[in-house]
This record gives sequence, C-alpha cells and structure tokens, in this order.
Amino acid sequence: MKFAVIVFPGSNCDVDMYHAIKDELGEEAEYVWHTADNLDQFDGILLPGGFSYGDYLRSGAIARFSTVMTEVVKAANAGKPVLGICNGFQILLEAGLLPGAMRRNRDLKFICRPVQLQVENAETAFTNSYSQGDVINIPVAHGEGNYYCDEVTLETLKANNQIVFTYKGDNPNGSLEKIAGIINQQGNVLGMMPHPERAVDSLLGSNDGLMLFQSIVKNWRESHVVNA
Amino acid sequence: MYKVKVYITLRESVLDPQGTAVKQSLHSMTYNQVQDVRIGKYMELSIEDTTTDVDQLVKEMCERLLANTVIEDYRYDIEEVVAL
Amino acid sequence: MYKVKVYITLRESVLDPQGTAVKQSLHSMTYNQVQDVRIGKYMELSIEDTTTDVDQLVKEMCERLLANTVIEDYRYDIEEVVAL
Amino acid sequence: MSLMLEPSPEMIKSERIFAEMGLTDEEFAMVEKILGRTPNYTETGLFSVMWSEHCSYKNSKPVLSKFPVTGKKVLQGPGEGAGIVDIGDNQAVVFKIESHNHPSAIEPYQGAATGVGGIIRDVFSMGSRPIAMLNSLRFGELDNPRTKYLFKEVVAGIAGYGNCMGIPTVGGEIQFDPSYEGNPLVNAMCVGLINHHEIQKGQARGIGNTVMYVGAKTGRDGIHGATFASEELTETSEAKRPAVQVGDPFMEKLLLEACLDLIKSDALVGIQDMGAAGLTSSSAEMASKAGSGIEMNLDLIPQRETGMTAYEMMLSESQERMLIVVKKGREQEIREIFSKYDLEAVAVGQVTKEKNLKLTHKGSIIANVPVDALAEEAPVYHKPSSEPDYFREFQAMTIPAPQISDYKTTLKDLLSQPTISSKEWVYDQYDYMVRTNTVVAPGSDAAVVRIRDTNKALAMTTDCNSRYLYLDPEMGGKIAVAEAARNIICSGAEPLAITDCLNFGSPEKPEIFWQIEKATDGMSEACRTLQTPVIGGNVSLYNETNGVAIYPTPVIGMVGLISDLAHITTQEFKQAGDLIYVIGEAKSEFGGSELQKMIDGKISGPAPVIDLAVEQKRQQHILQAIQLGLVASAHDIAEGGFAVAAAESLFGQNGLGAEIVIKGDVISALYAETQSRFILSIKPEDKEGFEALVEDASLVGTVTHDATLKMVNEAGINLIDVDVSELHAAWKGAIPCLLN
Ligand SMILES: Nc1ncnc2c1ncn2[C@@H]1O[C@H](COP(=O)(O)OP(=O)(O)O)[C@@H](O)[C@H]1O
Ligand SMILES: [Mg+2]
Repeated sequence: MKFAVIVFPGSNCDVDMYHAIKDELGEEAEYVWHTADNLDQFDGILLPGGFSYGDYLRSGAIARFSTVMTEVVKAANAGKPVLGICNGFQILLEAGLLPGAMRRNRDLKFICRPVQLQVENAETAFTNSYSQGDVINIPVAHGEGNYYCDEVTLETLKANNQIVFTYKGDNPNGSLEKIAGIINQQGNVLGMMPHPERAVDSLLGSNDGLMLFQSIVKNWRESHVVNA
Repeated sequence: MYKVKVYITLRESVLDPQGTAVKQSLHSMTYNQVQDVRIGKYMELSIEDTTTDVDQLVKEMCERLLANTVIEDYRYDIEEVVAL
Repeated sequence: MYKVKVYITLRESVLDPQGTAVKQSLHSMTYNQVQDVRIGKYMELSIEDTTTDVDQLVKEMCERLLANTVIEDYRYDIEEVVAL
Repeated sequence: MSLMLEPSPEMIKSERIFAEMGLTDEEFAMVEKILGRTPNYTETGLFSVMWSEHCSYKNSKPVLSKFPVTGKKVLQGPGEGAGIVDIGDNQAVVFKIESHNHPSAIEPYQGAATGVGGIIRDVFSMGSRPIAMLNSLRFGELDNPRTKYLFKEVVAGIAGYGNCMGIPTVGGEIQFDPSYEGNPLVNAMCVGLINHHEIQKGQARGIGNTVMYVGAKTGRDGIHGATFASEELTETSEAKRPAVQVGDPFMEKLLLEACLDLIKSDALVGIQDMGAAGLTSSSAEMASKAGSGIEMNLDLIPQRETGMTAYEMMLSESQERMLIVVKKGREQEIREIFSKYDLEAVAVGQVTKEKNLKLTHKGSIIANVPVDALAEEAPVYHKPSSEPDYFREFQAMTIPAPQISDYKTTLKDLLSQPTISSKEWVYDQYDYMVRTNTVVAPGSDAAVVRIRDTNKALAMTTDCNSRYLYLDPEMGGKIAVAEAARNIICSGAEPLAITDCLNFGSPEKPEIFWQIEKATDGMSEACRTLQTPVIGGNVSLYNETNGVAIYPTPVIGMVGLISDLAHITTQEFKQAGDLIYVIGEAKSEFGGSELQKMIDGKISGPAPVIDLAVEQKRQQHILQAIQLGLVASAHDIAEGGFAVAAAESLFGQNGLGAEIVIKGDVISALYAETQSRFILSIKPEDKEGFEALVEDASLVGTVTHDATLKMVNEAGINLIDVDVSELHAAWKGAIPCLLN
C-alpha cells in the first residue's frame, strides 16, 4: 500500500509518520509537498502533525487553502483512507472534511505526555485491529486540542458512532466529551489529536499505535484483493 | 485606500478558556468588579481602493479565512482613508 | 454595569509574524488588494458599576495584565449599559 | 521613522557620543588610529557592537584561553557557530549553548523564544540537522508574582519556539535562588547531527563571489542588543525597550529546511547566521576568517520598515536571517532552493580582495573599515582580580551537621524544594518526543536520543550548582563539570565534550573577575581529568541588578555517546529483589547544600570537596559495569543527598519500594552533598561481577515490591518508613502548588 505523507510549510511530524510507515509498518511512503496537484498514485493520505504556517491565525486555517488540499478532498470523496493527526486533524476540521473546531487547551498550555485512549469504535477501517473498549497508550503533544462542536453535531457523531477515540481518565485538554478522535460518516476520514505514529516502537515507550496503521493496510488489502 | 478593522469573537455558546483565565487573574489582583472577560482577535487590514465592493470582499475574507464560523462570530468596520 | 472593549495591537515597529502569514495567505487566495495585515487582540469586559473611576481602573488593568506594554499598545472604549 | 540627523564625526568625538554606544575613550582613540580618521556615525556603531563583550569577549578571552579545546574526536573547537565532535560512521555531533538573559528579563516570552531561535541557527549554520534542545534556567524564589510571571513566560517562550520548529526539547535544569531575582538566566542549548562532508564554515572565500541575504526582513529590532547584553540591568533598562525582538519560529523552520537543502549544493561557499550585531558581525567575521573583505549595497537589504538608516540596518538584530556566500554566477540556483520555501535569497554584495567592510547606501559609501579590526582586533583586557573577603570567611567556617529528628519530614521537605522537585510542570509543555528518537525523556539524569539507522545514541545534559560556585568558585567549577559527566555516565554514555555558558556579574569588579578566573580554573582542570574538551560556549557578563551580582553560574552542557542502545540506563529501580549499592562514602559536608539552604535560608561555609581522580575512576568503573550489562539503574547523588536520590529512583511506573540500611553518621549519610557518589541497583545474579569491577561500592539494601521506602540504621532502628506515593506527591506537587 502506498501512502502520501503531505508536507505543509511548518509540518514537523512528517518524518515521524514516514518512518512509522516505512520502517515499522513496512509499507511504501512518499513525502508530498503542499503544492502537489495530483494524488492519484496513492492509496492512503496522511496529514501529519506540526505547525503548518506556524499555526498562525488558527491552527490549520491557512494550510487548508493549499493546492494539495483540493486533491485531499478529492481522495476523501473517492473513498481513500485519509488520516489527519494533530495538526492534520486541525486541517481536516478547517477544511470541513470533519465537523467541529479546535479551541486552545483548557489550561492554555501546550501539553506533551503519554495518555491513555479508549477505543470507542473498533469497527472502522482505522481501528478494526483493536477491540472495542481497548485502552491504548499513545502520546499527545498539542496546544489546541480542545475539541468543540455544537449539540446537534454531537448528537450526530454519537448516533453514527463517529467518535472513535476518547481520553481515558483525566481529560488533558478540556475536549468536549473527552473526544480524542472522530471519523466522517463515510468512515474513510479520521482525525485524531494523539500521535499513533509516535507509538510504533517499544524502545520509545509504546507500540500501541502500530495497529492503527495495520488496520488501514488490512482493509485496503481486503477491498483490493478482488482486483489483485 | 480602505482601512478595515475586523473583530472576531468566540460565539456565545463556546467556552472561552483564555477569557476565564484572564478573569481569574484579574480577580486575584483584586479587580473583583470584573464580571466577565471574553477574548477575541482584532485585525487591521489595509486594502487598495481599486476594489469595487469592499464590503463584499471583507465579508468573503472573513467567512473563508479570518474567522472560523463554527466557533467564531465576526464583525468589521470599513473606513476610507486618503493615502498620504 | 460597564461594557469595556479593549483593543491590543503590536507596537508599530514590532514584527507581526501572524499578520504577515495571513497577508500572504490572502494573496495566495488572490485577494491581492490587501496591502497589510496586523493582528492584535480584542477583549470584552463586563464591569460592575460600583466602581468610581472606571477609566482609571481599565487603564490600570491594561497596564498590569491585559497588554504587554513592552511590545503592545492598547486602547479601550467604555460604555455604560443598563443591566437587564 | 527616524528623521533625526546623524551626528557628524566631529560631534561624535566632541560630545563623546561613542560613550553612549559603549566605547571607552581609549577604544575610540584606537578606532581613530586604525582608520587614520574620525569614524562617522555608522562606523562608530560597527565598532561599538563588534567590540562589545558579547561579540569580542574582550574581558573573557584571557580566561577562555585556559580551556582544553582539543581532543582526538574534536573536529571543530570554539570559533565557529558551534563545536563538532566525531561519533564514528562518518557522523558527528554539533552543539552549543547560549544565553539570552537580559532580553528575557525585559520580555520573558520573546526573550526566551529568540534565545532558542538563535542557538538553533548557530547549529544549522554549520550544516547540521538540529536533533535536540536543552536549557538551563535560573529564577528568584517562586514567592512573588514577578518571578512567577518570568518563570511561566520563559518556559512558554522556549516551548513556543522549539515546539513549532519540531525540535524536541529533551532536558535542562532549573534552580531557584534569590540571587537571580532581578536577573534571571535563560541559557539554551542545541544539539545537531551532521555527516562529515557536510560541515560548513562561516567564511567569505573567493574574490568576486556573491554575498546573499536570506530569511526575514530587517526591521529596527534589537538595535544595540549586543551592547545591551554587555551592560548591567538597571531601572533605566526598561527605557531601552526598542531592543525587544519578536521571534518567528515558522520563518525559522522554513529557513532551516532551506539551508539544509542549500548545503547539498556545491555553489555554497560559506554560511553564517546573523546573531548578535546582525549583519555587522556576520559579514565582518566571515570576511575576516577568510582573509578577505566584503562590499555590500545596503539599498538591497530586504527591509520591513521604511526609512531605515545604514546604522539601523547594520545594527539591527532582527531574527531568522542568514548571510551566505555563493559562487559567482550560481545565484539563480540558490534563489530556486529558497523559493521552494517561499523565501527570498537576495544578492547584496560581493567578496573583495581588499580586507574591508565597505558599505554603500543611497549612492554613497557610508562605511569603509578593516574587517580584521572589527572582528579580531578588539582590545583585550586583563582585569584586576581580588579574592573577596566572604570567601576567606566561608573557608574558615566549619559547618556542623544540622540537627534533625524527623527524617521523613525532612526528606519530604527537601523533595518539595522547587530546585529539587519534579520539573514536569515545565517539560510537559515541551514537545520532547517529536522526531521520534527520544529514548529517555526528561525526568532521568540525562536525556537520550537515538541516532536513526545506527545502534547508537547520544546522551545530553546541562548542569551547574551555582551555590557551590558562590562558596568556592574553583571547587564549584570542578563540580559542575563532574556533575554533568556523572549524569552522562549514569545514562550509559561516554562523555565526549562540553559547551559552556559563563554567566557572571560585572568583570569590572575585581571580586567578580576573581570568581570568573577561579571558576574557569576549576572547570579547565575537570575537563582535562575527565577528558571532555570545551568545544564552544558563550559568555554572559554583567548579570547584576542594581549592583548586586548573581551567583557565578558557568552552565555546563555535555554530550556523551552511547555505543550500543542496550547500554541505555535510567535512574529508576527496575525490579523487586535487585540489590541497591551506594558508591562513595558521605562526609559531613553541608556548605551550600539544599538542607542548609532550607534550614538557614541562606548558604555558608566551604563547598563540598571534590577529588577529580576519584571522580574519574568511579565514573570509569560505573560505565564499564553498565557496558557489561551489570547495572539495572544508575543515578548520581546530587542536591539533597542520598535520601533524595533514593526517593527519585522510586518515582516511576514500576510501583516499587526499597529497604535500605544507613551506615555511619545518619544525617550525613542521608542529606550531605558529598561529591562523586552514586546510587545503583543490580540484579542479584550480577552481584559478584559488579563488586569485582566497581571499587567503593557498598551494598546498602534491596528493591522491594511494596512501594514504601524504609530506611533503618545499623542497629535496625527505623529512620524512615513512608509510602512512596506520599513522597511522590510532595515532589510532584511542589511547583504547581507554588504557581497557584
Ligand atoms: N528546564 C528544563 N527543561 C527540560 N527538562 C528539565 C528542565 N529542568 C529539569 N529538567 C529535567 O528534569 C530532570 C531532573 O533535573 P535535575 O534535577 O536538574 O537533574 P540532575 O540533578 O540529575 O541534573 C532531568 O531529566 C532534566 O532534564
Ligand atoms: Mg543527576
């Protein structure tokens, strides 16, 4: 499976994502600069963390107007898996591919620490290697991860099982209903604040994130096996 | 030349952690008269007057980029100034 | 009850990386008419009207907490409102 | 906009305007002699910044010359942006530390942020990829709003810049003491990785080659920042506020990536960042090092503000700018490299044969001065030094061991001293894991960052206990280096070299200059014994508020090499049943200790004594034991003594406890800060091998299951019996509690 790792000016978890895919997952990955106008050759799209455009104005606000975002939307509409992590999630929200918005963390400080996540929906194309209710150890590192949406949206998220991850135990950033990650209705666009790509090697503390990437590959293989 | 002032505020229904923190600091500095603080953004834009419909233009920029209407409201003033 | 609006802007010769980034973004969205963007903060405070000298009070709060006068300037409007 | 007319050369001389810029009468006379005429305003400005202590080291050169700066592995010693040490496999580690004390006192967020930005540029201007950041901070006591504000904002500024750059901030140290109340210290260190063939130099070689300007536009930021950094802080410092620069980490991130693309081009000749004294120092130093000159047309300098004068442009300290020299005719390639990142590379001048810095502005020559005079020929001062009375008094004292009856409460109190307590409140705000190489995160002795595609890692730390330095600068200087090395060793690494940041008061005062001399004597000796040459550093003098100096604070930044990932060791006990050893015996040494400070509210007496030969031998043995796989955990015994070190070894995920027998004098054994001591845990099966290898190791107890810390004396009487969670809460809660 071939992944595009989208690089915006100011992205800085692109390298981590690339290594997670290449070295730990063992699949193909390629960096794609924000000016790219074609993503046809890729099977999955990864929007990494960092500070695109310095996170100036609002995180993700400027990046979402990049040329490549038109292609990301196209890929999403075509049903390809699109995963936004941290800043990538913020960009997906700004671009309207996922509902809601991010506010500054409740305590107004950047937080970097390992946290426990609960898998709320283990039936998505990103999580079906986990089991429902699994508690996994994945780090967060963000200043604006305080997810917000209005009540109607929240009801819809719940009704459609779109809340994929929540924080277990303490709510690190004040996020609504402890939401850590959500998926779109079609089930192919996932945004999450925690960093699974930083949890792929037990030398660094956890490899609980690897199964997320393995799920993506597994699903892709299954849906492409017919044509293979 | 137009000088545009844009005010962006969090929607009423959205909690404002920064405003809450500032209010608390003010209280601990004994400014207990302060009952509420809301924090937003203030922007000053200079726009060339070759533009036909400035109002429309500013509105569009607010909607598309300057504000995130999921959580923010915006308003603006437009002033025509004579360039020096 | 007073409703106070505080406008905080970066001092003139202080670099405004946010403003620059927003300007560039507006340009790439083809709003080339925008010649300059400066980004500051906008605050709304509600203050009880038991206060004797509101002007003095707001000024003091700006100096001590709301603005960082090393790099920022501030101004404010005070409006008396009748509480509902 | 400044419409003010610049003073004429005659006025500069007759009204002694040069003195306001920081030049003395003698120095101004030297400038006149060098030029053979009276300098104009711009030229006077060039000399004043280049001859400031910050740029010229005119007061510190004599002491710096004592440092050992060479070694088998040293590829680049002091003199370039950062020092470089070989780590094998054609790779090298690049590192340097720098201060941003005065700007941080005035505007803590931006001061700290731009300090981080500056040191990052130093490291990537060598051609290396920054892989980690550390810092070393000093504040007054956390008991007043101003100090709390400074502390919070400095930490936020470091986080704001480093996080945005995507460089993990992996370690540091913080000390709180009233001596830093008005003059906090903010030192930032950056570590980079480089392939040998990519090492760049800041040199303007090749007559006719093109000088290009890249990065942010020039504004009126921080004009005279270098001079500002070379003066003491007084009430009037507030009035010098235009000196405040605002950092733009996004710009720096683009600049970093562009420069790392740039070094792959053979069109590049030399590169240097514009740090203190901006365009002036970068151009003069690059030319001087290459034995050439530089000619620039200032009309071409990208400017953020209108109406800037030549003086303002040359002295501006706008951030995120670099000066590069490229082969003539290859400018377009360079422009293309930068344009990928939406950055402009602008040709502003060329390298000349004549060894002058020649500047034109609006059609006329506005400055023409010899580059060597600016960069090399600043006067060097041998300041008078005299031993202060306080030192003799301290040396003559004998400090009795404090009277303590409740050992547990004392331990808890020590653990909640801000200097000892957990710094999680701080490093939680740093993205310490971006780039996914941080194997040992903040919280252990040294941070460990693996080197991808190898089986190696780097250990890094910053250290300096300035209380010891105040009591006895020479002893304290030795201890600072030794302590850094202990932290490196305990993590399983071989110390490679150090970078240092000499933070002191005013060298004009003989007692302060004596501190500088003695401290550097001690440091030099320790560096020789421990074989850690000094590959670079920074000097920050005039750290005084209203005439009172900070404690002498020569911060040591040390990097070590872990040759096999299997050697990585942390301070945390690993498993119940492991044996606990202490290396080195405690003496009744309480001068400058955390216990003395806590009980007396001040420090006095002689500093603890260090025997460098003993230190070196113990470090060697411990490292060997680690490399042989005989050590489960290792921690040095530092502030607070053994009891604190033992408690810290229990603060982790493992939920363990310990039972320990305290031998000899209880109070010394628990709380004295005797040097060269360590606490290790060893698997029972490694007992014999370990004991045979490590002399001075004494078996004192065992790691237990039950998450309590029990200490008894030799007669079996209980000294301490406490739940680890109780200690942990005291330790972890101290700083957040003080801030609320
Ligand atoms: N300013 C800081 N920034 C990042 N990490 C810090 C800072 N201060 C302390 N730490 C981390 O906290 C831990 C304890 O620090 P310290 O007590 O100074 O250790 P030591 O005495 O072993 O040098 C170390 O891992 C250190 O890196
Ligand atoms: Mg230590």
